[in-house]
Amino acid sequence: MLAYTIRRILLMVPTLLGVAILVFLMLRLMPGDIVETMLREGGGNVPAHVIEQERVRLGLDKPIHIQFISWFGGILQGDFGASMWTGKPVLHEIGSRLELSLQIALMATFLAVLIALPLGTLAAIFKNTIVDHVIRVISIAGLAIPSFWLGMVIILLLLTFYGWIPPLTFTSFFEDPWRNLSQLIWPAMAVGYRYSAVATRMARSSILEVMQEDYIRTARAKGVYERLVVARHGMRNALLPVITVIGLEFAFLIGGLVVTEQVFNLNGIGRLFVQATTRGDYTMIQGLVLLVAVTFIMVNFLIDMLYAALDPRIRYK
Amino acid sequence: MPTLVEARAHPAFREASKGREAPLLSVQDLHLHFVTSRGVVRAVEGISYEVHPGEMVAIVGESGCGKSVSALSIMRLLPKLTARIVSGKIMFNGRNLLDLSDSEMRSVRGKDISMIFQEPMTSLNPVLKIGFQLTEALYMHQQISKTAARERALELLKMVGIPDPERRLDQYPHQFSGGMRQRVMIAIGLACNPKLIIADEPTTALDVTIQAQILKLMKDLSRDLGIAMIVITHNLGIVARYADRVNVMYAAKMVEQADAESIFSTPRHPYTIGLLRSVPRLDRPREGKLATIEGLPPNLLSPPSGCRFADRCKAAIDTCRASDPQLRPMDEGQLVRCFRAEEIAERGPEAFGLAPPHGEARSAKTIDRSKPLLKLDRLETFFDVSSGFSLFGSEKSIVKAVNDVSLDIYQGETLGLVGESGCGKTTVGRTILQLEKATGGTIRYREKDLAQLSSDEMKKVRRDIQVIFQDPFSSLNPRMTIGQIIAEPMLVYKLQPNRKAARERVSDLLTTVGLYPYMADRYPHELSGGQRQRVGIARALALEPSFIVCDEPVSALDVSIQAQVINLLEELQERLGLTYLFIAHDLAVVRHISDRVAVMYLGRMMELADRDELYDNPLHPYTKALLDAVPVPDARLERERDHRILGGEVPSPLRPPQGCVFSTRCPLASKECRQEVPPLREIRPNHYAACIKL
Amino acid sequence: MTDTTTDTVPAVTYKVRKARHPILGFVLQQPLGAMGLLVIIIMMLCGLFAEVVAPYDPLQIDYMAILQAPSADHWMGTDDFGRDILSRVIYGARTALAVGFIASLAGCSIGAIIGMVSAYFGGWVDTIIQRLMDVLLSFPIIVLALAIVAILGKNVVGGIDINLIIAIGLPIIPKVARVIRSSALAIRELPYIDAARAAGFSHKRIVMRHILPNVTAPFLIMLTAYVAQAILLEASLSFLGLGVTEPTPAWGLMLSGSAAQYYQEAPWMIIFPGIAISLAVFAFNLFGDALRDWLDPKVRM
Amino acid sequence: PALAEEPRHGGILNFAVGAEPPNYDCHANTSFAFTHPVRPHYNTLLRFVPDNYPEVEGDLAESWEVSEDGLTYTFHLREGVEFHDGSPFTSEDVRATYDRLRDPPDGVVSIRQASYSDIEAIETPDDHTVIFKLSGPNAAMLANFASPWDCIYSAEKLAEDPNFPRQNILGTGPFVFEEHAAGSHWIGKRNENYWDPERPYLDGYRAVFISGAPMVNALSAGEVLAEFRGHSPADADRIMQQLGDDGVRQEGPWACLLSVALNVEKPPFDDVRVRQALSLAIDRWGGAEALSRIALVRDVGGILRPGYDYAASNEELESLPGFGRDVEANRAEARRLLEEAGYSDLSFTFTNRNVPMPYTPVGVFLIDQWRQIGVTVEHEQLETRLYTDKLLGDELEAGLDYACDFMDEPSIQLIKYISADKSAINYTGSIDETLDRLYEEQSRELDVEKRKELIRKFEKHLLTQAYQFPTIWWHRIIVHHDKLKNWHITPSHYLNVDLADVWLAE
Ligand SMILES: Nc1ncnc2c1ncn2[C@@H]1O[C@H](COP(=O)(O)OP(=O)(O)OP(=O)(O)O)[C@@H](O)[C@H]1O
Ligand SMILES: Nc1ncnc2c1ncn2[C@@H]1O[C@H](COP(=O)(O)OP(=O)(O)OP(=O)(O)O)[C@@H](O)[C@H]1O
Ligand SMILES: [Mg+2]
Ligand SMILES: [Mg+2]
Repeated sequence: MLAYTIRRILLMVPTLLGVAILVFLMLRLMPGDIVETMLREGGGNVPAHVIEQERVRLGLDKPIHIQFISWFGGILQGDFGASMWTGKPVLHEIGSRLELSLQIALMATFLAVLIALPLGTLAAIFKNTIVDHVIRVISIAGLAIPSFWLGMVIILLLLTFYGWIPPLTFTSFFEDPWRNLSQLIWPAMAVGYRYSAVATRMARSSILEVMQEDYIRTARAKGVYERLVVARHGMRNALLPVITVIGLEFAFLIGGLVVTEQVFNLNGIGRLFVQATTRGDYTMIQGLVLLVAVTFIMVNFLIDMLYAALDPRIRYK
Repeated sequence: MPTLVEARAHPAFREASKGREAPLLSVQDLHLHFVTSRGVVRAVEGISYEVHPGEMVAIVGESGCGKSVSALSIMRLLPKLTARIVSGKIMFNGRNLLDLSDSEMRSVRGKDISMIFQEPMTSLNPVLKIGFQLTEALYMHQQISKTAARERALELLKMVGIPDPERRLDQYPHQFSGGMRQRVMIAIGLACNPKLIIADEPTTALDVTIQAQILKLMKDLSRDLGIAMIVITHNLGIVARYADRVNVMYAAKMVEQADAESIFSTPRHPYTIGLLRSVPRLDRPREGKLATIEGLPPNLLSPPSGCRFADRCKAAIDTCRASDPQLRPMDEGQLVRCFRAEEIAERGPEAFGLAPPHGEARSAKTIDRSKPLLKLDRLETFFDVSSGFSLFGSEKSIVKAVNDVSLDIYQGETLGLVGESGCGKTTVGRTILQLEKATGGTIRYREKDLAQLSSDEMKKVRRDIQVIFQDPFSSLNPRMTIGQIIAEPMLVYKLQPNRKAARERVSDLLTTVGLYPYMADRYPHELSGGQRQRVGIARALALEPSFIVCDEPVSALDVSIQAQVINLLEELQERLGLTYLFIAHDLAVVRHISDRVAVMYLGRMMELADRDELYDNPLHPYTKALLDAVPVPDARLERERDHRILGGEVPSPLRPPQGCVFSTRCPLASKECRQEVPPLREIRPNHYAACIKL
Repeated sequence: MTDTTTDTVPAVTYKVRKARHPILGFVLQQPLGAMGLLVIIIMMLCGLFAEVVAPYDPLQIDYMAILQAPSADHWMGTDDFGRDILSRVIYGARTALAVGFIASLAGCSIGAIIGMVSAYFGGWVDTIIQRLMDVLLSFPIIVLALAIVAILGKNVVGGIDINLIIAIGLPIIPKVARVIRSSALAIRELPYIDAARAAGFSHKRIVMRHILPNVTAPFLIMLTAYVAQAILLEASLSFLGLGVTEPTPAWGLMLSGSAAQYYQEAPWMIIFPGIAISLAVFAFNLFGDALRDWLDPKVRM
Repeated sequence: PALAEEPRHGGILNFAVGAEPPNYDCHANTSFAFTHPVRPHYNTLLRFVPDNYPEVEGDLAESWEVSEDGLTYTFHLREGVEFHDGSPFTSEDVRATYDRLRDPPDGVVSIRQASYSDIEAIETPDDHTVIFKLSGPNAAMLANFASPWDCIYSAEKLAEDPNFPRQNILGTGPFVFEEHAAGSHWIGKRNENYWDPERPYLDGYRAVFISGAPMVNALSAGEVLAEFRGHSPADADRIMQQLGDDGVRQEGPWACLLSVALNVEKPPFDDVRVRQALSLAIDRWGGAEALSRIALVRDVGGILRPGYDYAASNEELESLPGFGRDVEANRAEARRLLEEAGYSDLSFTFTNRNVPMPYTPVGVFLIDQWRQIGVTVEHEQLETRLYTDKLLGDELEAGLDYACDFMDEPSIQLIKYISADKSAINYTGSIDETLDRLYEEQSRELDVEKRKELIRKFEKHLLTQAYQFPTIWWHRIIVHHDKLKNWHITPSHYLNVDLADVWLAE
């Protein structure tokens, strides 16, 4: 088990290195750079030598491999560099947004699980009945309604009917839970709906599949209550693929809430991503991509660990 | 003609029901339909039988005839949406199970009646501890304390012969071998002291030696605890060894019912007769050709009117096709569904051509043993199964699937290769076919070392060595028509100038293997298992090979179909001068078809001899045990036989025992055996064995 | 003869919903899926014959008819340029389907080939491909899309931006490759592949003739699912101003930018394109689900 | 001026800013995202009078004199002014600041360096006098001293680290820096030691970084009281509707222009007939009317903001090519020109910035206009960085260029049109000595009427050559909450943002 864990962690290294190289190269392939955005956006007559000077200051004039080595060398020492836009450390910039993104992801996950498991189970048990159809329609609708649209509607409804909108700036949950929730509950709902749809569908098909297994028949043959057959024998096995979906979705939420953050004016990772990309803030994008990749890999890793916890076949390997 | 009631009063019947009056279970005129999108499957049509306390009742019949679903309907575990029990009663302890409410039925399941399923590998919940799964039924059906439940679980595990039960209780199913899981299943079945256990093919997935252990266990338990048992199987040997009464089903109907001895000694229904005659038997001299039941069972979506067996029955007359016979009692108390049962009883089945007299032993082939066609020399195929990263000094896990195997195969002969699951038979075949890389030793084909061939030469050899697989369902590409499948190799190797010629050749080949040319346009799923296996053979023949590796080509087939395929293989060998490496685990089949036989155990060769020599004078203790474990489909013989059952299980191939790999289970084993690997020695002329005790 | 075992074949009749025709069978067994299919077909027809179906030129600006409510002249009203929304929705189907379909077809196809090759060859080929796929997978989709659009710029062919398709299709590849790989891994172990290898067929032949046709079921299921996702992603990108550009009629674009400003004054501007997106995605998902059930023999029983 | 109410002290002003400044250095920034949150911390030498643009008044300068020849500017500085850290403000600080502006040390960015190239020397005879000596007359100089970007920094700090202002705020302004939460908001609080004891009236302000629909929603809900850049007409209407009586709407022409830049170095735009045709195709008068309902553009104008002293009058405009009122005649002429040039089925890619307002509607409008003379145009909307890159590169065919200056000043506005080798923001690649000469002359011309004449010539020549031609001028609409008092709209959103004079009603 320990060897397995260590092995898994070591396997992350090539992936992360690949991600680092890929994002680095990709960014340098993009036309234009941050200096132009920073100095030319106002449309003023900025002399070329000013621009060039700024490039030198940011190290953008050096050959690519030198840039890469100095960046990656920094990372190995825990230094992710400074944002080219603000000049502040990337980790600091990310850190101030991470709490919000993390909280939304957690809340959405919580909502999704709360909805998905019972609905998915119901749909599976009442397969092909009206219950199933209704649940399926609800959940497919969750996939079909763009979350930016849902977000827009939520805000406009609040504004039109209550003349109220959620707080504009983030307050930590530990500071003022009420204010915090009144800001974040809405995006969590908008995102959670889609998320729960994905999970519901997975729960349904996974439970359906598991309920075909031989050991379910064994349990029934033992005279186990049908409820227990589902809960004890079915769910636990059916949970594994659902966990995978939830985990991957969670990882996605950390960096992928671009549109929702836009709609709800949230100062989260997704927004930072778009800003950094549109500005061409290389160090920031690189840091963010690595963050998301690490999250993704870590979540995958955790899923595997959870699998091991839930499934003794893996645990004892 | 005696009525059924009278028949039940017949002494033979009484004897069989052990004098006990009321049956424990009585299935009466059960009709079961499946309503599917493709139509109504009439899966069970009017079957009736009884089970008395302490009795072991067998239900036999071909695949798909309704054995399982009739058993499941007793438990009321049929799929709710599609299955309909149309009529009939299932009386158990005076109550009709079909009338019970769901919760009443639930309290019967697991308490009064329990069930053991075929697949021990999948029938236990992988994420729950064995202890819990064992005691779950107890918690369901009786108030019981945790400690008492644990006690009981321990007791049960001991009862089914699992060593070290204390530790085992807290383990998970994947830590158990197949045989042990089946023991656990039995223990689960026994947990609440049921009155009846239904076992659906409880040993089919197990090796012969384990199979014998499990069956003996079941029989002993049934006897000691007075539990009645219904055993569903297609293995007649098992029936003969253990069953008290036998019900033979064919195409959803019961065709014959009798006590075990009568079924085997005086079968009356042409189907039963055919079934018994088509299996090769270890206890009889080898026949020239196996008896077969030609044709296929009817489709239950639209069964023929009249006798369902008529189409395949040599004794069929017009009446058989016109009207459906009833299940009628015969004088001896046997119940038979055949118009001509009395005639058959009088004149004997041979008179109707139902079973040809045992043919002459085939004239011994003359085989030139001067030059082997294929020569394996100290062949080794090891698999590295250590998990990728071996950074942390974790030693490499290596499965020595084939270890030091030397063999010669001569032109025109059939070499049988037997052994229990996992012993490396398939790997030998695959290595010869170059589907696996040998990690040591050499393979010489026509004196050329396969490892040294250029890719062009290799292509030629590939053409010459072909393969037939076990599973007829996955050995054909489901997306290609039969014609495409057979023609593909010919076209790739340009054996035929054009598609038209290839098509003609396909027709020829189909005819050769006993199919019809029109089948070329069908897809595999439109054929039955036996037919597919013939297609597999035709595909192998398409390249005009001289050597064919047959990897368990008949193991997945019903006995009646198995005989057809074996006969076909023999016929082809004669006609085309083919050489076979015939891999199987069924000793009787191997005996029937082979000229020489090799026995493997845990990757090593145990014994090698001419067929008759091996079966008549087995030398190696393992071979002896194997032969002992095989039940013979004859009740009387089986009762008389002395069963020495080989204990223990095959050790993990990752950690094979020191010295002789068989030493852990060998009755003769002593300290010396564990010290050195015994070499394969010629103990008698042309009879090799690897055992130091000889 | 008082025979108690006389077969009393019970007279029972069933209403069997049985259809010989495969399409009819699908309709009967998968009513929801059939509905989805119907919507898809209608959309496709709309997209294909937009010139005929649409009442107006979607690009026709009419400053006299700005922000008109739905009426007999303009069933879905007009937008801030006085363009007919119905016509733009109809032409938008063309954009959505073209982008969605081509992107997911390309993504799924490449993913399938990569997955099959990875599974078939195994060993280090597999390891390298898997690591590469991991890298792609752990890249945030939107960033990938942003970057691709940025690097490649616009490359419009026949009104459709090829680079947008690449941006949307690329993230599909690793996901499909994963699924197809696992299917192909299972297939690789099947005897008919061994038979092909034993017959000495080339790798290409085995992959293309023996593995490929047998992964079509998961392929089709994923294809429909990803068409839906691609349509949504295209809408999101357009919403962010990274996808299709004005004045090309596209659903996501119709919702972005100015549309939200008019939600009170001209709610039809965001209602109809929103419905169009949802309906399309909904339909593809329904159809994909049904296809999954339909193609899976285990579920079908 | 409204009825003079008595200003009230106290309150925190919440307002929205659509973007966030990259760093804190006035001299290195160009965006309103900078001025709105940061400028309240600083003073400049002069400033535009908040409610009477373009009049100039002293900020840190109490008074000033300009010599007859226009070559010497003498400023008398306010006394008793302190930086936020308590250090005194002296003439040295002004000199250090302007030295940094005109001749930045290595690693320091001074974007508007060119505007100060005429300054030859800066003298500080005493702590409260600064004298600027110019090398030649400069018509724009006084306005330049009122530039909102020329925050006065502490000489001491600049000596320690020339880039000190990049990451630090230290000014003399009415508000002291309190907090900048990245991506979220900016907080300033009242400078209790401000040189004007009366001002500022606010206790502080909080600038929330928020844009687009969320910003409109926040305004509508009263969560923020104002946004000082400008709204589209639709947004303005919506906010007004939500706010009802609580809303105040101010509007006026905006010193921002979208113009069409053609790459004259490559065919087909190397042909003046093609360029003229494209300009002629645009129905400016009708378009202004129509577009003003959906986009924040309204006024037809030439190269200077309509309403500005130096701008062309409507009559003057109508005589310029492309500004005639007879649209059909213009278009017929355009088609003729195209045919003559051999481009009767012209098609090209039009590069635009993917900012929804007003770039997209104007782009869509132009494409539709050109369609009407048979020209097919592919619309390419790119995010700002790529857009800038494209405009700068050789790949450009035609693009929508923008100019949005912090004040009306021909010397600033006309730079865009002088030869590409002299102007970093001429993306057309045009080389035209006539324009260069006229530009130089007008910048040195201190006489208003003569300067006007030179500018008219410049305008006419440019529009005839049509390397680049204007579309429609922006129109600034600000809707703010009634509680916000004494804030006055100006033609530039960079101006009047120091919040020294505004106050909050109860
Ligand atoms: N759920 C179902 N829906 C439709 N038909 C079914 C279903 N289950 C079984 N059948 C059909 O009922 C018939 C009897 O099946 P059953 O499983 O009892 O056969 P069996 O005798 O046990 O065969 P085997 O030896 O292969 O286990 C078969 O024709 C089968 O196709
Ligand atoms: N590709 C492989 N990788 C690792 N181990 C393998 C591989 N193929 C076979 N083995 C192992 O090698 C041993 C021999 O397998 P093989 O399939 O040859 O046995 P067999 O005698 O054909 O058994 P069966 O009767 O079950 O078909 C088994 O322990 C099996 O688990
Ligand atoms: Mg069965
Ligand atoms: Mg095998």
